[in-house]
Amino acid sequence: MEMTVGLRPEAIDLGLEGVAAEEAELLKRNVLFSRLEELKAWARSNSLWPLTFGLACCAIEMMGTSGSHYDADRFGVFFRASPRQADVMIVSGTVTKKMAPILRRLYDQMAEPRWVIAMGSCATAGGPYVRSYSVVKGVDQIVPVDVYIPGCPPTPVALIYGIQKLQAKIRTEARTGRRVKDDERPLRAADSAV
Amino acid sequence: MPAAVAYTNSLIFIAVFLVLAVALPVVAFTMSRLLRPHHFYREKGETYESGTQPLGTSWVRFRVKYYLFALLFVLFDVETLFLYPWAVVYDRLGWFAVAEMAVFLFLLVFGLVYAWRKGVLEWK
Amino acid sequence: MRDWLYEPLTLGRFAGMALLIFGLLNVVLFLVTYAIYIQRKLLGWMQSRVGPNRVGPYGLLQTIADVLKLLTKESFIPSHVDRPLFLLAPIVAFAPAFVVFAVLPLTDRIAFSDIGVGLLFYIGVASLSTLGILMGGWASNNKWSLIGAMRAVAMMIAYEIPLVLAALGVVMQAGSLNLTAIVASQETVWNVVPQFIGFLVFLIAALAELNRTPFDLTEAESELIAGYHVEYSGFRFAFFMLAEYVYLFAMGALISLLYFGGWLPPHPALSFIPGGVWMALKTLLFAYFPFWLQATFPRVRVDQLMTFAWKGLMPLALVNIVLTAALKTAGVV
Amino acid sequence: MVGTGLLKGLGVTFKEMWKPKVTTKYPDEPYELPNRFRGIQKLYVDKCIVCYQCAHICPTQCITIQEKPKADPKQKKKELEVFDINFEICILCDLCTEVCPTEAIVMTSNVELAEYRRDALHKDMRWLEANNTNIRELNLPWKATSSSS
Amino acid sequence: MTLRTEEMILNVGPQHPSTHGVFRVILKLDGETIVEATPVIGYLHRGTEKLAEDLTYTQIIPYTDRMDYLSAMIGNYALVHAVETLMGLEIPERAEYLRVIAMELNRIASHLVWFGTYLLDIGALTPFLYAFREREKILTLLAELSGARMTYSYMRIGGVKWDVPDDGWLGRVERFVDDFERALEDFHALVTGNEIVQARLQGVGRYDQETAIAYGLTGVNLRSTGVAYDVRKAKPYSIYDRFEFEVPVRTEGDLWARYLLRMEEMEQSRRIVKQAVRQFPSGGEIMARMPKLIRPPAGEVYTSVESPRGELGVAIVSEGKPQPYRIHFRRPSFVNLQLLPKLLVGQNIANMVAILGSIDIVLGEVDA
Repeated sequence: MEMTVGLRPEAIDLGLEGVAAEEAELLKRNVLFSRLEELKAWARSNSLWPLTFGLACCAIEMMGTSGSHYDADRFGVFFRASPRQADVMIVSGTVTKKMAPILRRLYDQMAEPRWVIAMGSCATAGGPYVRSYSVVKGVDQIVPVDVYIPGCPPTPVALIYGIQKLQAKIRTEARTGRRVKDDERPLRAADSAV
Repeated sequence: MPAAVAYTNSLIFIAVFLVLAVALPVVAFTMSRLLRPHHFYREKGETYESGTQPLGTSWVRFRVKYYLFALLFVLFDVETLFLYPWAVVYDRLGWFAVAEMAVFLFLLVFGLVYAWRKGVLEWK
Repeated sequence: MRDWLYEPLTLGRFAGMALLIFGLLNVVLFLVTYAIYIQRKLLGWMQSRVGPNRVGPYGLLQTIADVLKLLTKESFIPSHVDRPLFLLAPIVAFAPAFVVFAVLPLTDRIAFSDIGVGLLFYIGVASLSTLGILMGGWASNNKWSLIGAMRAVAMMIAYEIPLVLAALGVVMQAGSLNLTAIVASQETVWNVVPQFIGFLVFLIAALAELNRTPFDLTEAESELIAGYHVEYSGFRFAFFMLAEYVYLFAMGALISLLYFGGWLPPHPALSFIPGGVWMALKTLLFAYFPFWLQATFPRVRVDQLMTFAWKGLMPLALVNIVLTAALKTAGVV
Repeated sequence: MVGTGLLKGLGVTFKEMWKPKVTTKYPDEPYELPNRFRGIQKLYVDKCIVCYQCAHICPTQCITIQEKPKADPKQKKKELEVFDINFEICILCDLCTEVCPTEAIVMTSNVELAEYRRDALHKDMRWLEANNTNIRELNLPWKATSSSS
Repeated sequence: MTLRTEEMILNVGPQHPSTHGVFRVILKLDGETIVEATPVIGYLHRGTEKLAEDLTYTQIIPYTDRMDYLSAMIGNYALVHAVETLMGLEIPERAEYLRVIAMELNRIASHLVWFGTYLLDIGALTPFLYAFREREKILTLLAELSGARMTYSYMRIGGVKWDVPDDGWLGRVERFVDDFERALEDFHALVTGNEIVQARLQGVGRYDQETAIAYGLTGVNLRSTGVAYDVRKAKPYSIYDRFEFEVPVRTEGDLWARYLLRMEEMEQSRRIVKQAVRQFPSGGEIMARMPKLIRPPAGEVYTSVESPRGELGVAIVSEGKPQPYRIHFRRPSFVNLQLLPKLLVGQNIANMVAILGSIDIVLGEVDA
């Protein structure tokens, strides 16, 4: 017997129950502004161009996601090889200590707005190599991560779900004007400068 | 003189095309500047080279391997341009022009064959 | 419209024409937006997938979202670039792409100019875009861009001459460089029949001029990351793409004017359909044809490209001229 | 003749254009995964005898188990106090469900687990117990035939 | 007259669409011609061998999945085969058939990824999608069997984890294998016959037999020079001696030979799977009688299997404990990669991409 996994896009849980009352008030006063922001968010969330950047096993599933069967192109996901033209970095695989500075540089070189998806347990926390001497235990030590997708490797279905969750996040942030996730780890000083 | 009028008018309209073609990017960039985020810092401006730090500059005396092709190109392009007026009035000219152009074409072909035999058309 | 060209210009007519040209610009932008959508759909279908289908009905708003995204995307200038050239390059690459539309008559009624050397104007102005690419590639101070730009120039010098020589056959046929006159000369038979060799040479050279597969070496993704526009982000990058797609339509229009009788119907019996429709159909056909090639072919290598152009297409184009001359002199066509 | 290969290739892509597409309708319709698929574990707290085998076999040591202090010293059965799976580093190798003698831990084929926070990937006992959809039917077919050891 | 030109140093990778992962080559370029190439590896070094010293043999199986992640089944088998050899185990026939079917399906899947990405490297988009479409069918079959799409952890020391799914799985395998023949025909029509592909591949990246042997190349990289060495034939393991299949060999030693060989290998794997399905035993165990804790006797063992990339060897030093004292993998990608700097000199960037693709490396395996 086949088992099925269901997903209704509206079922994506943002962990954002109820914006505080005064914030809602503030929002009302900035309707025009927020409408523009919502339009931007609509465009951005529907045109997420990931950086062609595969690290390990997960990269093959990431390629599979753009294959015929899953067709990431349906969502406007369209791989770009240059970080200057990419919107989202899908960290697909194990980040070693040798790779970490390169990953950071690539992230730095991306034009804003930019997002990061940590795909798979290696990128999330080191995964099977969590006790290895050469592996970074979680890519959030290097770049701010927006969505974590567990799995080893996550199936294309899980990645599509993750991408949808990122889209939901972008739209919600634009609508409510506040960050969906409080980033506990401070970014590098360079990020907050200018 | 309708022909002269048409010519002047055409040039004016081509100028309109040019103005619009330049104005579009200028307007678009200005609009984009108002809408897009600005957040520049030193690391962002680093030259991209597959994720690593660039080794050396790219403004070197780059070896343009096809400079001989380029020289040939200039030659042939000019010669081809000479063919155009001939082609336009081809019908109205007699055998003399045909023969004359045959000589010209022969020179062109001869040049190509010469370059070919000389090995200039090899990508080295 | 076309009549306005032959009478002294008044302010009203100038304003009307300027508005029309502005309209044409919008039409072209719209066509490009949907060309990208159709390209993605066609590629999808040929690759047994569905292509964009979630943004708007049937994914129709996909490219709109892309354009808006690029508009609101940061477009910064990297630190080590040559700033003036870097900023100027997208404009230089785009402007000629639109200016060439000035000499393309769209129907027997609609034309924006009527100059004797229309064809030469097109070929001359179109090759200016390579300058924009070279500027962008060199100014970026990036090795990938530099190689991409150098390849662009290599391609231009390889394919310009076959292109020009192939078009020469058409000029001989028509006895004019004026595109309207060239179309008029095809009343009885389209040029593609007597000029078949020339058409093939022209088509291949045009693909190379447009940087389409199998000649997409300048931005060969698997070799040069993104080629000459590696360092461009946001809307500046968008303008390079825009230029490329505008050329696609310009070249499509040119091919239909030169070889397929422009606005002439395939058979006089079909002349109840307006010429504009025929012209649009032919142009779209040739604008979308490269996408089919893109779905099928790999990329040639730069040395193969040069060899093919100089040793394959050049002699073929010369043969075409001699053949045309001989046939014309013999009075066959 | 030169060019026939090219034309043949064009034919292949052209024919493909008219064939039915293989693309899934996934976000609009549920995606079907095989019964054996390894998504995320489900825990039956009552069945667990706190033998620690799953925690020991786990290559990444992502399972944390603690037993309840016994209120009544005569009580034989051990009970779970804590059963956490650190799903950040779980590699879904399926070894834990394989060694479980009572099948207290089994796999489900739920894969839609993306989160905005890393912490949310720490799945505790309650979560794992509540995760009761798409549970694998058979856990170990060969256990019945060759469980001689 | 000579023009004075400068050499340019260009980093290809770690982020580059055609390095197939995090591989980096530092090229010294004169124009577009490569004067010198220095590969840099280690961007994916995860310390698998060191980690394995702390793990029991069963626990190492998931790590073999992640080394050569394109052919995890064969990685699984390489490990369990080594341990079984060390322990002198007899494996039930049914389990061996399941292993062979799984491995050969996985070999096809692995070659399909190579095929798709290779054509992507030389600029063709569509073969990639067709290849992944076919691969998806294999992954579904393997997921039905083992529960995972890529990292199967399917094999166990002494047998396999799962028996055949009882909903007609073998029939689906057979149907796939028959359909795949048509898919291969399509690939040949689309790619093999294409004159541009031929022009790109023929005569490029050539090396001779002596070089190949001297550099210790295995797999297709060796067979393209005329050496018919395939571990499945040379030192038959599992039940490969029961199947009829050929070891395709060519003598040109160029990219074209390697391309054709890989295409032919898919066909041969297809044949093996078909035979294995036909011969599949109707009953029997899938696990040998095993102690609860696997403690191979003290000693050393080296066994090798034919992975899609070449000879994948496993060397184990055991002290009679549940964990190995030392385990080493002879990773074919790593060995095959050694020839790269030599092959690249004098080529241009387009050829570099094609040559690197034809060696067919998996970075997880190169760096381990």
